[in-house]
Amino acid sequence: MEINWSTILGIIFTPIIAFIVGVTYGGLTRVITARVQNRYGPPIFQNLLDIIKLYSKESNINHGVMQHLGPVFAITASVTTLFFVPVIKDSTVFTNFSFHGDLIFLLYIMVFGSLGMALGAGQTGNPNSAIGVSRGLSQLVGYEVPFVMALVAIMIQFQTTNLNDLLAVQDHFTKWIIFQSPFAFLAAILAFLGMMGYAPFDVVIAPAEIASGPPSEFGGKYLGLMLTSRSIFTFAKLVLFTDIFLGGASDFITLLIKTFILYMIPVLTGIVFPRYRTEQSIRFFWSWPLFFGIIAILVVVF
Amino acid sequence: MSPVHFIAVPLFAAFLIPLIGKVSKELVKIIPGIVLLYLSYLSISLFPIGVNRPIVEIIAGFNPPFGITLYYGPIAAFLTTLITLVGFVIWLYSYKFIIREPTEKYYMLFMMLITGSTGIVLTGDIFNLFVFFEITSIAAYSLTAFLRDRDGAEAAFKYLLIGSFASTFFLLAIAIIYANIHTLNLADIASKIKDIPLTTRLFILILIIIGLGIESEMFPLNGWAPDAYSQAPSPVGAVFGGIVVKAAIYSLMRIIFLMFHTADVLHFLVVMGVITLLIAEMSAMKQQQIKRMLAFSSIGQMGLVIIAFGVGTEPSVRAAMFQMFNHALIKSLLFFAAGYLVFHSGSKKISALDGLGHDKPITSFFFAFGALAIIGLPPFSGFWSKLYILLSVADAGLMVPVVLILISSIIEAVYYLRVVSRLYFYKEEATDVRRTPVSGLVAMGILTVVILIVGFYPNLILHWMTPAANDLLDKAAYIKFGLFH
Amino acid sequence: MNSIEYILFITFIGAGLTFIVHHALPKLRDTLAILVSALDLYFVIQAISEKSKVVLSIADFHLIWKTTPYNNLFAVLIAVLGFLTILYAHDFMSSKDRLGYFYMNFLFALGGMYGIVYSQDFISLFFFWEIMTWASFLLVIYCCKDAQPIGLKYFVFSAIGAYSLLIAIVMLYSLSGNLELTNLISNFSNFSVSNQLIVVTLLLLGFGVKSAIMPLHVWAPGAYFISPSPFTALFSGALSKMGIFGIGLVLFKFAAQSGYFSYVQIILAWIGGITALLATFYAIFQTDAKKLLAYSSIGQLGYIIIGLAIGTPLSIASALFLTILHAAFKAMLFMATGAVYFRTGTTDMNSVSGLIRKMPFSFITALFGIITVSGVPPLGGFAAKWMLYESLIQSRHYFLVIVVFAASTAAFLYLYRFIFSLFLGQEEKEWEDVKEAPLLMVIPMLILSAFVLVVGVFPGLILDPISQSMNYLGNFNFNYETSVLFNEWGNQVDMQTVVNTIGAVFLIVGLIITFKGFKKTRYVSTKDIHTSGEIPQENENLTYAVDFYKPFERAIAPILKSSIDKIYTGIANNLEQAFDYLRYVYTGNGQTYAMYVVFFLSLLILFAELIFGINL
Amino acid sequence: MDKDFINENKTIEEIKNTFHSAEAKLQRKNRIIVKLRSDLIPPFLSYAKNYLSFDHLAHFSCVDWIEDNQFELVYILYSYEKNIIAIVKTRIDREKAEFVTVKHLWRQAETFEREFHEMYGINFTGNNRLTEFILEDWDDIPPMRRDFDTMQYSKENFYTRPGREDAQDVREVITKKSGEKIPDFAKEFSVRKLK
Amino acid sequence: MYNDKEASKIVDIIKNFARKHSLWIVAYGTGCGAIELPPTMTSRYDAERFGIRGSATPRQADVLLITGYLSVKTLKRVIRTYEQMQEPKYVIGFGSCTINGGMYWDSYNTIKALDRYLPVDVYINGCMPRPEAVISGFIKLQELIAQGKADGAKRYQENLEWYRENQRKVIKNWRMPEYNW
Repeated sequence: MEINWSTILGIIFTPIIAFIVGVTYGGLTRVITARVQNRYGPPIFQNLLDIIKLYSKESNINHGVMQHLGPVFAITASVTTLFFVPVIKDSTVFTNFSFHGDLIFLLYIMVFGSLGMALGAGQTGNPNSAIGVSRGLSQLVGYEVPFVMALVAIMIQFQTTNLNDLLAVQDHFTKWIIFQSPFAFLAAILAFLGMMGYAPFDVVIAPAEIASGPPSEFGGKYLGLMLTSRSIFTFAKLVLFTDIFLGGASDFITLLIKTFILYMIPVLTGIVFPRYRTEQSIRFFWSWPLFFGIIAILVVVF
Repeated sequence: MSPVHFIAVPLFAAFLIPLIGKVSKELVKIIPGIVLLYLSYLSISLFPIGVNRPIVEIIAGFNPPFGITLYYGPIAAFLTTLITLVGFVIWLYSYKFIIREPTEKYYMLFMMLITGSTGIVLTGDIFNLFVFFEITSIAAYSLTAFLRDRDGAEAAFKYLLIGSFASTFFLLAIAIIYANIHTLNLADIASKIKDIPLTTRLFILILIIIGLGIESEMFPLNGWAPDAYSQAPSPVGAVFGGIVVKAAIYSLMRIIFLMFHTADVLHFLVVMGVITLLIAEMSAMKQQQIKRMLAFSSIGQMGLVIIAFGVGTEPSVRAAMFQMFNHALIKSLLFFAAGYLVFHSGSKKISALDGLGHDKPITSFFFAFGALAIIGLPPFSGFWSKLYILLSVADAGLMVPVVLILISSIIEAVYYLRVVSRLYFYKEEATDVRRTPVSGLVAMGILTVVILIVGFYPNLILHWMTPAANDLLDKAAYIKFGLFH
Repeated sequence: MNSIEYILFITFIGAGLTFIVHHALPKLRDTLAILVSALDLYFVIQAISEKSKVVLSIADFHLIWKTTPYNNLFAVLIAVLGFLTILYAHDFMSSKDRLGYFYMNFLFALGGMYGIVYSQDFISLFFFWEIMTWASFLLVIYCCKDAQPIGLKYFVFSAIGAYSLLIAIVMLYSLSGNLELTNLISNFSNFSVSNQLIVVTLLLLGFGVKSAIMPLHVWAPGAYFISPSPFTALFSGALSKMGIFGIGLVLFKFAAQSGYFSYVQIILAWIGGITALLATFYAIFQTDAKKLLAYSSIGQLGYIIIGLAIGTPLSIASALFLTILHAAFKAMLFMATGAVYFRTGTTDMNSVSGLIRKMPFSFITALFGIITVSGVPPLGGFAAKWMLYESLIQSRHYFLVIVVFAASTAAFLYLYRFIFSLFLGQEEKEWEDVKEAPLLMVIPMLILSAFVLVVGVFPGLILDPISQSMNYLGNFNFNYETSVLFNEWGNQVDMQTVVNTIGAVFLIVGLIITFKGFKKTRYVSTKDIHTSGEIPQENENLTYAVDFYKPFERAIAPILKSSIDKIYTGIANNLEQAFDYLRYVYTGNGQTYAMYVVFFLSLLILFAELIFGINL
Repeated sequence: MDKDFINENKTIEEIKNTFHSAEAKLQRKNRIIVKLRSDLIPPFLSYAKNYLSFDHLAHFSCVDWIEDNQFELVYILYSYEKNIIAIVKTRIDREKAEFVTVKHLWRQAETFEREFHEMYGINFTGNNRLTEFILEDWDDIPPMRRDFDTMQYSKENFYTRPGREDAQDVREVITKKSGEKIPDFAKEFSVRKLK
Repeated sequence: MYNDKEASKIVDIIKNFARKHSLWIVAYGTGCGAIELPPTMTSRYDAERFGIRGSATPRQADVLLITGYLSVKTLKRVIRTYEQMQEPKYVIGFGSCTINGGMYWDSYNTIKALDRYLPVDVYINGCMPRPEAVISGFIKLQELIAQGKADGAKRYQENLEWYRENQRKVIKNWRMPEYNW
């Protein structure tokens, strides 16, 4: 990899932009949720305030090195994911390292964070954390399968595993993969619901049940780092989906619009649905999304 | 230096032993050893001569086909060597094992048995064969009942019962042959057998198969074997497995290859061999007595040998001989080890063997060694003979027996390894370390070393197998030498 | 003497000597074993450059041993792993008895493996295959009474495998009169199609048993579980690879010559896929760490078999890469588990917990191990998985890739459970006095950890010998650089960029979070957790370990209902019953026996002409 | 007797026929009261459960009759079949507060008994779970006994914020309002004299 | 140019602003007052407007809300919960029971003055205080935070011995884990 100014700019600015957008989207979610519930809701920058507050906590505790490093794993995964996704199409600055990795790499680096967090949560020794991790990993198996099916369908269809190639294919909005391969999109977007962890797939953190699950022993700067990571990761996932299905974006306005529309799908679903149990959600992912995934592959093959 | 010594010396010794017994008990024990040592020396020194050109000895002055001949060919050389060597090892083992009086009877019978079996191997006369057969059998019946307990007597009686069937049928066959072609010389019979009408020939064949099949432990004629093996003293088990059966199967094969060498008979032998093998191994699986288990295993091995003979090609006969050799050694080793194991555990049951591996490390080691060897695992000698049998059977295009042999091998492995596990792993600590007498250990040690050496250099034995196999298969040569043509 | 002779000679003589030395000079025993394995390692490396060949005539056969790139690959794997495990065994086994037995069989197993990998004919291969089998069997039953049925199961399955090999060998011999590999390979296309099919099936079956493919895997969990940990590492890492070695040989040297190769490939690949998936599912619900790893091992071998079966250059590369890597990481995991066992006396995941601060190095090893198994970058597992997926997708095995991916995702579950149960979680008072394993146990673990890290960054280091051995297997070429992997479509993953990014971000954020509020960040014990205000008592167990994946179990309950193991047990029991009845053929009654004789006589007389024919 | 209460009367009859010393009477529709000697309680409850179909122990309570130096145990049973509530009362000695458990009849009785053990100090033989229940580390006399002075305890143990000195005893205020006369002997325990 | 002091002042302002607008309550309902929280949080009164929301565990929370009478047994748990929270942390006494015992003024089992045992930043009066009152209490707390006066945690640390003494007096069997402040 060769280092030049555009790379450095990209490395510096992409996470910052991702953080800001992710945090704002998070705040927006809360506002929208509040409005749906006939409330006024917090200010749109509420999540930012929360994160700042968490960072400014004066005392922090951990139960050992792994808990200390757990959020670091998480943010490493988010930022790395972000770096390997072309944020802006054909931009020299915001494509970052997307030529050096491909979809399968992204699939794996995306779970890197969850695993790191799980290790951190494990070390706290809190039974709730362990229960949360158990649920989270089980659910992961659920939604990864249809997601991979969708990706495989797309990879076969366009004979590439690189995101930039996929972007190059979708040069006109009629050629967006969402239209070329709708079943793959369906499978992927249903899996995306699980990936985002909003209701009905929020059994992992289930606040009233297992005290927010894995992060239940995390506070202060650790929780702040986790929330930061979550914001960046949300944005990274949105950009990834935009790139795969919606033809990417050649400027920030388009990017924001597309990602926002995508983002609203899990958010609005989450507002109106109650929670699935773990096995229910796994069975859900292995029913319709899997079916769509199979159809997507079959459509491509024949 | 003549093959007659093989018969004469032990016979003489057998008659001498009761007399010496009046003088010295120790001498009684030593004399068989000296005799067997001498015979071993004799067999080894005669071996190269016999292999190159058969020695035919005429007894009582008449020329064949009228006189009685001894035919010392390659196969006889091989088998006498085997019998005398195994006999020597068995004597070594018996030296301390047979402590029950009257020992002179044991050694006398043992010598008789050696006489009989070497006689079977050597003789060129079918009636003489019968006579030696009777000597062997009667010695064997008595040895079975040697312990003079209820079980031994019962087993001996069963053996006697079935054995008298064998004698009767065999004698009947001889009578029919003689009535038809007026000769008793094997070579002569072989050249004239075609003169007998077909139906009579069939009848003779059936009578011989039954008569000799009983001693060769062919299913379903082997009912006597498990009892006899398990109730007789352990060295006698080794005698049966290592000597008697070998001689019997040799005589069966000799007669079949001389007189009835047709494809159908050979197929029949293969089928019988497979059945014998399978049923024996399956029955052995759930046996509760260790020596009974060994007996069934022995029957199974004989089935294997019968299969290999039945294939009837040169490599397969060679493999069968090799297997006979290995089986004689390994089964003797197993019987020796089992003898002391049973002796020390005080029970014939397998379940009584728990943890003996710690109490009696060396004996148990020999048993385990023998078990691994008889299953056919490399680098022990059993591996090569089994491999050769499989290769030759497959070469003859008989894939089904190959598969069945291997299945039976798996069963064999299972029951042997169960016993080995019991020996070593069912109890943690040694409770009562007892020593096996040195003579027994030496006997087992010799066998172990031979098994290992042959495992690494199978050529050592295989080298001599080719002439032996040819000897068995080459009917014309036998007739030629046997009748001095 | 050349290197191969040295290797075989030293190993076997060494094995015997160790046994003797154990009784004469117990102190020298371990040193001798280590020395033997070290010499082996030296000569194995020597053999690579030497290109040695040994021909030994034994009993009409020419036994040939030769170095080829493919052989060397496996030989080095065995030698390195053998050396490390023996090093590890020194302390691990120190409190056990019957060490002469242990080391002798250990070295016999090693020697058997060397014999297998260098062999160029089937007799020597089978010869050493059997030696390896019984040596490993004796080690499986080494521990205790409980091991006996397990060991017997292992032996029976091994025997089934070995004998199907033997049938194939015997068939090959009867077909071509020769058992030298080169001859057989060149003659193979002359055989009839059905013979080819039977031979290939039997050979695959034989090798498949050792690599525990799915319907034949039932021996593996128990055997891995019960054998002593140093050997388990070798068992799973190297011994099971002998199956892979054979499968590779059979597939590309024999099966590839025939027309039905593609069917064999597809069937084998799917068997591998199902193996991977089901073994993973079974692994998730194990409560014992070693059993979990055993099932994991079965699953990983499933991936390797898929890679071999697909048969594209990239997939073979991935399979061989995974072979080496699996040896490393499974050895690491078994060693870490062994270290836990060494200190706590159990590997039950429901009872051990919270050892991370007591056994940091074991934890790091286990962590590296699970990251490698899971295939998460930046460690070596990623490269292997990546190549496997890419090759599967590009060779149009779409549904197989889904199965593999599902298996590999589900693998996270058991991996997490493994490390969580042993090292993370509550630090119980019961394990307060636990210390880190001795140095000689830690060193092999750390060496392997370093290895997987290096391989993760520079997969090309290993891909060099792999591509050489692939050239030996057939004309397989694929594209790679030291740290860049390419698929057939030309897409790439630059491991160095990945590692740099991950490393940089991790370092920066890690430093920030460490130094932010450093003084007021404090460590609290795992008893000080949120328990709704309740104060945990000392004897109160807060560990969540039992039924860890109950929800998942409920979700996949239908799959788990039937177990292959039960079927086999049923068959075995029924057979034993049948045998038990059969033995009453021998009633012990003289009259019956006489009856048999008479029956047989009349049977023969009745059907005499039918049986013996008329041309007597 | 009213014809509407056939079931109740029948039950009362049955009780009286079986337990001659039982004082059983109808209180109102669906409700009967049974008073018994304490040693007859276990057989009676067993009888009530098995023969009179009182399957359910709806409640179990205790009253401290300090004047009589007795505790009154009140079992409230309910029969689903007859739709009758039976209130079974018995009295036990207060000094030597001990009674037999009925947890083998109704498992929920165990919890009640634990509570009485803690709050009244009654020992139920046969109940082996009479450990610390609701109160933690209680070392005074059981707090629901009427001779326990809660006000005094509170003053001794807790800091009381100044400004509540004029707080009045609720019971006194109520008696003042209703004009009810409290006998002197009862006053000692029920009404606190405030300074 | 700002000097260090001014810079840190600005940082403080930002910090306090964030703290003020992000108050996470640990949901620990001690008495009957907890029932007033649902209306406070939901659509009718919507306390989330002020950045107030519930959090599941004390590790994440800022505010400990004592919603009513505290029995001795509960006090033990509350102290532990409070000590598990991360600084800065605030305590709000909720209802008259926490102030002077309320209707449980003569109970043998409830404490009468919360501030003897935990450093209370804000008391909300009432029995029960209505949601409006709750919100006003929170706003009061926000003001205090903005001014930097909500230093309950600091007080607790400084006067730990005094608090401990009081706590030990009512909690007879003191089996609390000791913390390494």
